[in-house]
Amino acid sequence: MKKIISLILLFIICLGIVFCLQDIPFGAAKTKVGHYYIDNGREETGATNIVTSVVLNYRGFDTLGEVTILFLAAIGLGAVLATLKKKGKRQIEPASLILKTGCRFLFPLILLFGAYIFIHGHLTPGGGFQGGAIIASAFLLVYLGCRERKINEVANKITESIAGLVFIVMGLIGLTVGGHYFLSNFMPKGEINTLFSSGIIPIIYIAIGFKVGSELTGIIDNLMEKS
Amino acid sequence: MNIIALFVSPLIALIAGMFFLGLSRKISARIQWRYGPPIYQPVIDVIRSFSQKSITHGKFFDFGIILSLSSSFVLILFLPIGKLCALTSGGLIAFLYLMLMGPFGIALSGAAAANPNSSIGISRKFLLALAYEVPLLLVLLTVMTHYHTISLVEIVNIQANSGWAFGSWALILPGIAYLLILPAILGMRPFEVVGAAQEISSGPIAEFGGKHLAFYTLQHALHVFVGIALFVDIFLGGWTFFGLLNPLAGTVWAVIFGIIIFLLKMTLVLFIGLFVNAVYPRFRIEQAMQYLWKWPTLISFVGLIIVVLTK
Amino acid sequence: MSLELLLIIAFSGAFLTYLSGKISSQLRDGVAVLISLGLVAIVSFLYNVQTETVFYQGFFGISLILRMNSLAWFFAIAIVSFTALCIIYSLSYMKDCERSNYYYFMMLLINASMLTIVLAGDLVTFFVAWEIMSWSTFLLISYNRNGALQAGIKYIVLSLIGSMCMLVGILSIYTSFGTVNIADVANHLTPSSVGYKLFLLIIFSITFGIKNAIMPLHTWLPDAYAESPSPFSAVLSGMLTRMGVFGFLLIMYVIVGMKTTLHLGRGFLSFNTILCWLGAITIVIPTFIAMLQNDAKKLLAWHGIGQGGYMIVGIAFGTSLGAAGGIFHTLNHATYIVLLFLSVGAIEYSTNGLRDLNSLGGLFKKMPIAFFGGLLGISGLIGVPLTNGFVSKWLIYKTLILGNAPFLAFAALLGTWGTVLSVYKFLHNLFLGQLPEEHKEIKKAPLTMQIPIVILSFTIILFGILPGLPLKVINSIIVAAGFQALDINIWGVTSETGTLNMLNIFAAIAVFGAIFWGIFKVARKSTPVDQYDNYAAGAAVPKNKYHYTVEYYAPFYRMGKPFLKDIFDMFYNRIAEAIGSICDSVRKIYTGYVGSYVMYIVLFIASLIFVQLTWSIF
Amino acid sequence: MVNPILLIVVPLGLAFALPIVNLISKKIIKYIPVLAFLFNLILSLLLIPKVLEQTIIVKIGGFHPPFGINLFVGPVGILFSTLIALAGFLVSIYALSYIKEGPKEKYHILYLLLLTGATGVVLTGDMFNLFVFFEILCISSYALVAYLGNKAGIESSIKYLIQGSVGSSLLLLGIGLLYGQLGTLNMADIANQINSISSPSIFVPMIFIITGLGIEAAIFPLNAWLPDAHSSAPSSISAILSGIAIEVGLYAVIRVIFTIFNASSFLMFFVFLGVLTLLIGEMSAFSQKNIKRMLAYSSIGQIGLIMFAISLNTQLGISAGFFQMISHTLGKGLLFLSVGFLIYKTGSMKISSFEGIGKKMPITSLLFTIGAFSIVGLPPFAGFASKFMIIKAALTTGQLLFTVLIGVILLGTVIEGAYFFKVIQSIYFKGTTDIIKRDEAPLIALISMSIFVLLIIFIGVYPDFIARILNSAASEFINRIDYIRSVLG
Amino acid sequence: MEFLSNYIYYIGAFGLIFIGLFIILVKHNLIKVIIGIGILDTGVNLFLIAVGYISKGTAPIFSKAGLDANNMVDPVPQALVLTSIVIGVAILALALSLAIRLYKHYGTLDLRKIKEQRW
Repeated sequence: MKKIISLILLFIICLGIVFCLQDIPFGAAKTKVGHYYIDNGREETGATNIVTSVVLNYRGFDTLGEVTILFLAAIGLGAVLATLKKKGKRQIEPASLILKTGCRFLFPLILLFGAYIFIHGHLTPGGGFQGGAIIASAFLLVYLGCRERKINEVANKITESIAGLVFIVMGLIGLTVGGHYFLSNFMPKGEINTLFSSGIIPIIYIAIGFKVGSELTGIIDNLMEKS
Repeated sequence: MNIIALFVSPLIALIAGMFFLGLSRKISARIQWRYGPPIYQPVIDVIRSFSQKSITHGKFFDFGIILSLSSSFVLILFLPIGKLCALTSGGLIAFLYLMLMGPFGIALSGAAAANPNSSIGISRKFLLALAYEVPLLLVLLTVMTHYHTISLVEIVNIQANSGWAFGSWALILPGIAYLLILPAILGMRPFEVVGAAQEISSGPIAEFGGKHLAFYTLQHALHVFVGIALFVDIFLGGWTFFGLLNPLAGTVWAVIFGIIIFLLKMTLVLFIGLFVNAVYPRFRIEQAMQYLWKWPTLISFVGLIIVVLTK
Repeated sequence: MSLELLLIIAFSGAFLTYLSGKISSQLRDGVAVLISLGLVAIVSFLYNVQTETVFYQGFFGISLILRMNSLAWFFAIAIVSFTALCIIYSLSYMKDCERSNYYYFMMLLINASMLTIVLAGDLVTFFVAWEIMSWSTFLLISYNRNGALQAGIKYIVLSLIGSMCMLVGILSIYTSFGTVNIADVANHLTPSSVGYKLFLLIIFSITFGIKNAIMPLHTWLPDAYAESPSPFSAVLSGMLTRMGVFGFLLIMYVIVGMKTTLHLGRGFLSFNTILCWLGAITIVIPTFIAMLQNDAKKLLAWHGIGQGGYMIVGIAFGTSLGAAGGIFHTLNHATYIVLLFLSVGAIEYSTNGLRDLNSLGGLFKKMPIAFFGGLLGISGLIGVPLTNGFVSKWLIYKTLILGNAPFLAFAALLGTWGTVLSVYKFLHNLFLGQLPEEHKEIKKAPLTMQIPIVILSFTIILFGILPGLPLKVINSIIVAAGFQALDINIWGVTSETGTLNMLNIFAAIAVFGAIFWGIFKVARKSTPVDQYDNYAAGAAVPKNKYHYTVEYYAPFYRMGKPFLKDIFDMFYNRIAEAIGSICDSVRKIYTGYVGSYVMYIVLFIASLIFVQLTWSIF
Repeated sequence: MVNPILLIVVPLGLAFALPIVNLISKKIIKYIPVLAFLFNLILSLLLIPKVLEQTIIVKIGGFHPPFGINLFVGPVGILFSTLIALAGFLVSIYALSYIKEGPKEKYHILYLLLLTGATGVVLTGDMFNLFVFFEILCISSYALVAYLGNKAGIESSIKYLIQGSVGSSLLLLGIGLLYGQLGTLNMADIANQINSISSPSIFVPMIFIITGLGIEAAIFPLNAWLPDAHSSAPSSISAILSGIAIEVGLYAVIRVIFTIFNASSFLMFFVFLGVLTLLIGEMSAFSQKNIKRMLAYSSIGQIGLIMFAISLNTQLGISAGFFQMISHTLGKGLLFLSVGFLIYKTGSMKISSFEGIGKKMPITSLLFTIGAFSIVGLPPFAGFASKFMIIKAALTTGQLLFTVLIGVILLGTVIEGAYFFKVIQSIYFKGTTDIIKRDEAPLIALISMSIFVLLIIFIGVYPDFIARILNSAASEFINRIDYIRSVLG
Repeated sequence: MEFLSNYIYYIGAFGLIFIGLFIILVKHNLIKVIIGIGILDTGVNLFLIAVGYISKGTAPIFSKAGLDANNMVDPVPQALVLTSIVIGVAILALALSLAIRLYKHYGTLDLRKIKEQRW
């Protein structure tokens, strides 16, 4: 019964969407704003990756919110799981030598790759979020492979906070110098398509990379430790 | 005139009231094939009571009976006896309220006596009063509406010009209703359950003796007088008698004959009232209420509707 | 003395009383009495003052106005004096009660808000004060706990309904005319349509009808009166309920205007005729229900409803005599009902809270002052000549009879006879008859309780013999409302169709009383006897059976009980239950199962899309 | 340097910094929200006169709208941000003594972020940015509802989360559909391009967006999460959720309806929905035994009232709606805060357990009473002034329908009065009559609640104080063209 | 067939959305509901990407010279999806942690039995 009702309802909604989609032809020409970004993105932000320029400059404020949401998720998860009673000591089955060695070998490489991703965020596909996620996966690997190891929670927190603060401070500097706009790209744009270009974008992306990495790591840590 | 009325009308009322009291006892006795006491028996009773010693239940016991008697006398002043009427202020409404004060005083006194029989008697008394007040109020309202005045004197005067109310077709129903409730107003058979001597030791006056009883008897006599006189005043035209007194207008004789005519009418009414209801056995209080709220009320209500509609 | 200052004193006095209560209870008592008496003094100095001041403009830019005229003064002086008496009375009545600070605070707050109501020159001030009065009354009705809680809820719910009606009315006026100044509104309203006037009259009548407990809306009153602390019952019945009368006067004769009000509708279907008939019903039925009550305060409460009916009939009948009678009856009713509640309060005080009519009796020897208060109170309530109740009732009866409304008059008169029965029961069962053994030794009511009783008793007699004193003010009120002036003397009313002269009635009774008192004294001395030394026709009556109280009017009860139920109360209770169960089932939609919650969301979208696709209404 | 962006950035930065501060000293973290919202409050108050003169458009990153994100700091925005800062400030003062257990630093971070999200929602001028801040608001609410970690909290939180995430998906879907057609995310630009909502291609996204936002705004069929969440959260959070979160949600809904879609034909539906919401809320609250649940249902009722007022689509109606929001924030905030300590001292949320608490905690009870009076709409409190304005607005329209609906609404008010007065009775007039030792709420909490009371009375007595800002706020909604012009230049 | 190739992304996206919604509507197990939310999110993300797509377009990155700006897909939806994914992650993480706590309290994940908060 319930299934039938829900199917009918979903069908009605589907019908509405179909009518709506008639005005959104698939694969059609770019829309107004997107066109502008592609045309002017390079000059205005100095980034070759237009997505990055959108993410960090045109819509940088969204990204600040996004970072906040991730931070929020980490904190919220911590808050939800904090009042949970700790189960004594975790029963750890020590990992085998091969696993351990493998992990140790891979861990710096993954970190390095993550760092590469977010440092070159303004040039190549990728960026802070992607890089951060890769870094977090390195820590996940350590958790899974070398089970007796734990991350340094204090350091993690400090990283997280400082990275977030860097983002905000960069924004506030933009407010005081430059065009007096929050998050304005006050630093020299440099030469396009080089590493040291496009002003504050790499800096913020690095901060985001650290922040996302530490936050995801925190989430993993919390889920592993508390449950 | 008013000054004279102030002194004379209480006297007339007192004497006539005692007479009617005696008369009613005599009539009742005769209806029941008894000989009955002499007509002046109430006077003797009063005088004897004064000479007897009494008991008192406190100041308030005395206060109640004095209040009752004096307000009954005040009531007389508001009643046109013949052409005599001492006070007119307030009209029939004030009159109705003053009628209430006599029984109220007795009730206070009886209650102060703290006798359970008195309490029961008073309860019955008030219920009976409520029962007959419903038709009575309707009757009086009909009359007042019909004549468009609240003054008793004026009602009588209008009747002098336009004929008795009882004779006019609009007011005949209220008149009948009044006659039906008259025994209840007077506390006579079949409505004597209030002071049922055998059952609750005379009810409200169970503790009365000596001067208290004398006062009560006087008050009762006045009450009987008022009950009948009211009928005469509002239905039978008071002192008027088909223009009989017209030649004497303005003289002292008119007043005197007026009073005489008035008293004669009252006697007649007493007879009728007693005969109409004497055949009934004594009503229980519920029966009395049901009776009074059925026929007299219905009749007077119809009368009121007629008067309102024909207005 | 400006009116703002008066109200500031009134309101801040209430707070001051509360605060001083935190320091010491003596100080609080002193402050409370001082404030209330001070208000009496100030208001009485304002006699014959006609002022109007804008005191505040910060409420949506509406000019809030205070004004003083004869109507306001009449009610103001009544409010402050009765409250002052009740405050004085409370000094000992409330001595050992919990939260007495709170009690005094609320009393004075209610006093102040009532004062604001009558002084309000615009409808917003009126409404605000009205609401403050409503909720503070609620807080004080609930004071006695237990049964009082139900009474409080009943009161506040009805009161809220009323005030919401009034709010709609006021705002409708405001939006139509852009002003809430009463005088301006009256001017603006003259040319507007009959339907609108009728709407205003009806919507305000609901409010004031609830407050004044007109018959179908009376149901809050008996419980509220019975369950409040007695001095507050007195204020409640004496003045607070009568704010409804003030409201009726305001809406009918000031705002809508006398001439218009009396010509709305035709024949029986006119506004004031219907209101009259509601008043008549309110007189008769509650009076007879009162006869059945066994709780002294409840009995008085039902009479409170009934007497309210007289005021409504008088005011709504729309003649000079009627309006004067209605207004005068408001004052008179206040005097005697306050007196009666205070007397009952004295009994409660002395017998530790007893007010059951079946378990008391014979107290007149123990508490003579309370007894005389009670006696005069019930005399006033009946309208025995020489008490003030007589005069106002006389005015009403007279105008009803001469105005060709014999059925209304019949209802009014019948109500009086019902009153006689029930108040006699009240007096008899409390004060007369045998004194039960357990009440042989009772607490003596202290002086502060007796003084208000004495003052009120004196007032009843004074206004009964010299009704011209208050009628003079009332005359100016009705003249201001557009009625013809009455010919007022100090001793009563003169008019072409019959005069009322209380002085000669008084003289007659006094003379005859003196004569028969003399005769009584001269006659043989009577012997005082003991309470139980009674004639019982030889029957041995047990001591506890000596007092005949239970089912006092037994035959009548047998007849009338099936009919004399408060069907409205039952009806409202039924409605309340129904609403309760509806509410209970409504919240069942929050099932607790999250799937259905999501279903609601999807349903919402789907239905909207469906509607739009099918009908394209948006 | 008075820039509205600081209203968002400063609390955000403090939230980011809080973990570090926590490492330094655990004692001072609880003062950080106080500082943050004190700053916000002062900043907002400073901004009010400027904004009333001219709307401030903050271009983030220096890009012109519609290409960059902009904040639209109009009268509405500044009104709300002031309200948020005020409530946030007072509640954080209250929380100084109220939050004693659990991971406190996390509470304060979440609290900061919750209100930051709310401020962001009311200030932003970009559709997607609105979504992001909305998510901040929602996710921090989910976490805070579960903060106490008890059965009820977790259950309510997960239910809230499920409904909320469905809502946010719908919202995003709606935004995507709009973007696909119009190619822009800026609200003014979208508004500029929308002519009519009657075509399905506009109507469907609008419904999705309204539903997505409406879930947070507690519009009737979408509000099932509310009673659970508001009653299970810590009381300080309940106060914020009831006082701020749903108002902000409603703000977003009406912003979408008024400014973006100009859907005045849809408003008629909203009028009925508002009345329905009100009735459902009040009726559900009527026989509640659980005090916080009762208050939560009452919030639903109040939202219905606000919806009704705003849907009148007149200058007066909209300002009345905003006024009602303010008075609801103050009144309901006060109620939840006072109830927080009543529950804390009695250890139960049952109304019956409050019997006689009036003697134990007289001041807290008094504060509760005043809050209840204000919510019911009794003078001289703020609730009366706002209700007065709403009824006036409805009657000014002169339509019979609105007059009838006002009657229904007032019926709801009567029901509301009935249950609030029952609670007041149990607080003061039930239970033991013995003398009980006083056990009052801590002074700091009393101070914060007293400020609420002062504001309630002040606004109730002197509503003209906020009349100007309400008026300009209403104009902002009415004059959609001005909005578009001021953003797009 | 042409229709399918033209609209395959839309169909896929809305297919995912409705599957997600359907799961949330009819499934009783909390974990399944959370999976439903995930699917719903994914569907929405896919739709956003589909909106910005241009037939045979390239990524909007000028990584080397000679890329035609006119042939680049719209970068905005990609940026939006980035945000949206992060939000999805956040919600999922929170939901899972809540599920863990809920299981501790109730000993079940059947939503029909988790009905203490109601009415």
